[in-house]
Amino acid sequence: MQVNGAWQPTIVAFCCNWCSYAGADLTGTNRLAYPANVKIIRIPCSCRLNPLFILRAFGRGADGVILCGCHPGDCHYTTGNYYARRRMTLLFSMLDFLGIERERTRVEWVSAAEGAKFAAVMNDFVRQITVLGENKRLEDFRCK
Amino acid sequence: MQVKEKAIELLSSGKVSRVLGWKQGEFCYDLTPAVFESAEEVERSFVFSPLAGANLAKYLIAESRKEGVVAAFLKPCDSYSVLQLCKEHRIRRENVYLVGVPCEGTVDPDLLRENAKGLTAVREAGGTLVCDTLYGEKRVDLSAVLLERCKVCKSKKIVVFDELLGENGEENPQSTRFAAVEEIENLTPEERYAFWQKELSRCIRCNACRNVCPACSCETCVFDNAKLGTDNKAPASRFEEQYFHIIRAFHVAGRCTDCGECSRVCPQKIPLHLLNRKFIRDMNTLYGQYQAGADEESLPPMLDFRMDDCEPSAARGGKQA
Amino acid sequence: MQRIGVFVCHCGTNIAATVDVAQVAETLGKEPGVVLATDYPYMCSQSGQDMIENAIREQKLTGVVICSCSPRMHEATFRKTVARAGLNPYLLEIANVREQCSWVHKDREEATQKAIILGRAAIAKVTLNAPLVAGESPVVKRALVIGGGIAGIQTALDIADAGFEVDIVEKEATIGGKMAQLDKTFPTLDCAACILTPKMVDAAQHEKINILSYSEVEAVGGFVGSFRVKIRRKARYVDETKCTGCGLCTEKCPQKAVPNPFNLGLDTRRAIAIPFAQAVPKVAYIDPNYCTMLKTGKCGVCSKVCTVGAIDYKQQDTLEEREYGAIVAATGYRPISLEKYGEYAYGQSPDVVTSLELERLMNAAGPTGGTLLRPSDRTHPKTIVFVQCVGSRCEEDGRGKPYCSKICCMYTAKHAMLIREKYPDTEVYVFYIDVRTPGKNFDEFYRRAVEEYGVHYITGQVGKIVPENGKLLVQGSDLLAGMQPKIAADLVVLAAAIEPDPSARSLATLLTASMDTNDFFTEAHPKLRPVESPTAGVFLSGACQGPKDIPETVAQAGAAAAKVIGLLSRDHIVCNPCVATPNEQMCNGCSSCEKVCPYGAITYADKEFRMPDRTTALRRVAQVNPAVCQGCGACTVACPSGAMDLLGFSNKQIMAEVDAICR
Amino acid sequence: MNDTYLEYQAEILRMTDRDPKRCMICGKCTASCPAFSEMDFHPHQIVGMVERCEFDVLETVEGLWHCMSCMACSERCPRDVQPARFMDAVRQWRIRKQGGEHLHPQQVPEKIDEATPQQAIAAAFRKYRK
Repeated sequence: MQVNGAWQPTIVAFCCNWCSYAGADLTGTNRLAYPANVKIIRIPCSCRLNPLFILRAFGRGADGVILCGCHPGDCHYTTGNYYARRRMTLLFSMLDFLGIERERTRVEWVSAAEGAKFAAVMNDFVRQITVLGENKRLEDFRCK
Repeated sequence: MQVKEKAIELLSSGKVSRVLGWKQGEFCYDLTPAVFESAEEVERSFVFSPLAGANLAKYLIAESRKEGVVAAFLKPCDSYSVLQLCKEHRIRRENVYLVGVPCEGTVDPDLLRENAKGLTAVREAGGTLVCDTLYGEKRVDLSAVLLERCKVCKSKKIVVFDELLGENGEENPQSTRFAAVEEIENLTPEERYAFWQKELSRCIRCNACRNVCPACSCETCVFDNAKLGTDNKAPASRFEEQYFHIIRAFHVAGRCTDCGECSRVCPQKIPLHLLNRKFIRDMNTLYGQYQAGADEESLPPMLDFRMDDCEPSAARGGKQA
Repeated sequence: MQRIGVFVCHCGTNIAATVDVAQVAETLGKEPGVVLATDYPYMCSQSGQDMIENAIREQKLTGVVICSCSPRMHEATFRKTVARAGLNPYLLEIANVREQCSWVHKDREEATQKAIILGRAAIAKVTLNAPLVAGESPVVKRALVIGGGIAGIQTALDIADAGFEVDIVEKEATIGGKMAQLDKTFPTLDCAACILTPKMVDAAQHEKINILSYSEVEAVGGFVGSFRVKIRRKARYVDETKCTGCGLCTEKCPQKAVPNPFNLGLDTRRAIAIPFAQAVPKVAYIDPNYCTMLKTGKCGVCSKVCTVGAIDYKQQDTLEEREYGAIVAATGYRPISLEKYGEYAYGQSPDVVTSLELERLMNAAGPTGGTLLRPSDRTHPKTIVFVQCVGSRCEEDGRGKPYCSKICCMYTAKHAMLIREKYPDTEVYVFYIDVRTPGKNFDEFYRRAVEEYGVHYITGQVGKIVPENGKLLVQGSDLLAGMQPKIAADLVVLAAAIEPDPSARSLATLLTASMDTNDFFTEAHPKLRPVESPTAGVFLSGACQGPKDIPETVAQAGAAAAKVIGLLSRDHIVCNPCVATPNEQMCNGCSSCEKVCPYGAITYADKEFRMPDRTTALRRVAQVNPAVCQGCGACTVACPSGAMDLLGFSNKQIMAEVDAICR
Repeated sequence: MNDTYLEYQAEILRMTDRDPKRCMICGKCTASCPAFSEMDFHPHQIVGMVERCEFDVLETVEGLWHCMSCMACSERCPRDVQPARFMDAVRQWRIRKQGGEHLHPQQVPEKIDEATPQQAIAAAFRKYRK
């Protein structure tokens, strides 16, 4: 994303409704700042995240995608994040195998009580993506 | 010609109403799957040789839903695919009669043609291919012209059959099928990216890989689904190619038996099987050995979990920069 | 043709101070399909809601986007607003521009741009929203209370009094919990047993209450209104229906060296025992770890003395499955293990005890018959030191707990006071960091301990305790006096932090109820829904939700009961309409979705389909039971063909949001 | 507040890598201190003075030098403030303020003899260098 002629990373954060979305709300309630590059999409559970969505985001120009869910063992639906963990592990490994920067994707477990952690994670992720620069390897240039 | 005779016997005895096998295609080196409805038809055009590389499993999805029993000849590779499809309730087991055929490897027609220029006819004689060419007869060792998947054959065991022609083989735990994956993993991320760009940019989205794949047997593929907005066939951007192949590999992960058909049929010779093998290797190392299609009961790793699975941050598809 | 209305809330200045709401409304007004975009100081106010309602009617809106606070706050409110205007309540999307925008960003320009993007994503999504109708499912008119302490007993009594059946599952052989072990209660000093045991008897005699003691919850299935719970009834080797509780067996059993758990191991009992005199049910049980008969097959004394033939050495665990409409977690607390506090010499000297052990040492039914004697030599302690905050407010990893345990200040004042009253020749010192006494008559109580009973309160902590020549050398600090007092004490009492009972963690997993990092159950809303878990149909009672004293526990128990009664008094409950739904045309029938469904909501059916060539074919396709599906979406990703989709969070909707954010 | 003092505070926080605001003044450090009776100011007070920037007082505190670095306070501190680190950091601050590094690399050879443990020299070297 270009802001005043300078490149700014676009970050899509998928947050599960029960823990991480609530954690992100708590970040707001506690007025803990993180960069505005992060845009949150609410999904019911981390296991709702289809790899299609991640690739779609990269294709449309996202520079980083992060999935936040309940801590393993705390899933509102009991087992959802366990499936998400396997799926993302394999998907990330595949992206790395294809030479796409491993650092562009991340999974973090953020509970509804971890507002501070949410802010810290987002600050760190944005910093990391900024260092990494623009997503070139997985963009769909027709969408630019 | 045990196979052809069995086909005739099955049809003439009325045990089955159709036989799924191979017949000659456009060229002598090109055997293509075919359904035979009478002994005469079999007599006329049924062919079985090391050139019969095509996996017949996928055809059984539609064939097993028709009236009557259909017989199919299964090489070890194909038997894994059939069992996997039975596990997924795609093949109606009661409507198929499976004849296991041992396999010493199938031929890569391109390699054969390189070894025997001006090929006009081939026949097999005890591990040697006797080729008639425009320049006279030429003998080619079968082992010299095998497909990559056969060189690193994972198993000669036929896992599902009603009848077996000859002896059943063994699994081959010594197979070096992951060596090529490891080789890529050992490249730097930049080299890996360059490698896959070189390969995937040749993709013309002909969908041959998808159409031949026994695991890719969805009623409607997500890439054909206009309602979902994921349909796209134009290889207009490198994103499209990566998108298609990553998602395809992901969708068959845990279901892919590593039959190697995708790479066999790719007109652009893209080593697509490496993507599937990468997933298989990751699942084996991270979640324990698993062979899709080896049985009907076990839970595939993608539909299972352990409390102490590794975190995605541990996922490494290769050497880091 | 879409006609979407966008409403941007100022939230007073909460949003408007950081986000240029007028610009957001103006920009979003130009989005395709948007026919109305406006801003207003308080959308959630009556006049704000009226404005939305009127706009829906006048503009014939087909979708509504509200840019406001988190949907977790007001989604339900605005859904009702939309429904009042005759629009399906699920044709509403909320862009969270407060918690996730104005409150976390400082730069006005950046925040405004982000608010616009979030608004666009919501518009993109609402365009694809479908009207959803929530289904109904029946309510089983029975409640399950897990835990039979004061919290569980009170909840069960209140529910039962309203006319609903209640089962109490208690893992110990008797109900009563921690309160049964206490001596007196603050600030009124009534005897705990005197106020608790009548309630235990009430529970046992209540026709609507069924006590399943010595039992544990093994599996939980189903959902609000109809949970299916598997309960393991552990073998007590005594037939509960025959045992009269005469206690003869507990006197004749030759195995005498069994540490008595009720007295926290401060004395011993027999291998067959009734937990305590007022136990409910008053039925003996055999501890298989100590019983000679069960271990070697030789003995059988209890069986010989039992006049009613209640002893059954062959008894096995049994599993019962029952249905409930609501479940209450009342699993309580326990003091933390002090083994990592070597400096306090707990475990090195028997005369360093926890406060709960002191309760037993002072209790008339305790190991000393109510006379305060030190455990080591059974003499009267003359100098007693109390140490507060042992493990509470401790941020070190793995040693203590970061929270205040809440009850220690008051019970320590109680102990100090009782000791000074009974044994005026005893010197009592209390080392404290703060004395926290919010509560009715609490501070007066503490001041009485200081002023009337002469308890020495010292501001400061204890650094170390060294057992020496039968004494305990206590080295502390007196911060106000700037001294380092060294006291030779006879008895030291540690106010150990309390933690949730360890069984709560696995129970939370079974119930799919969430927990905080300290393993306390999380409430649905910390202020407005304090006795409900975020999981529908699961309620919280007592210290499993956070440290509590008895009056608070009883109050919360009653509140949880009220919520349960509210649920059970309905015949049907409205289900979440955002459930998985298969596209049968696309379904392969491969069973992948069924394998990842945590609720067993997916089944398969063979259905006839018309094929393109006009023939019909029988195909196996997935079916979702919308009353059972909770809408997690695990199946939607397991499905390779994309036939399984989630209503309200469909593939297309989420991808539209992605596109709107990334464009 | 004096800017120089804020600099001192920043330096000490950098050295300790701990936050004195986390201290809840429970006094467990002081209760644990074996050198209590020798000290004019005690561990929790040193932490408090750093937090309040009372470097005028810290400049004259003598109790610092009685701390034997037994680490009991750090070990037992429930808030992980680690008062022993503050003791040590304030001592270093005092030494550095006196100007001059007490031990120069050139001086090391002459200090080596059979009786001096090598660790002591390494420690002194580290302690007196910025």
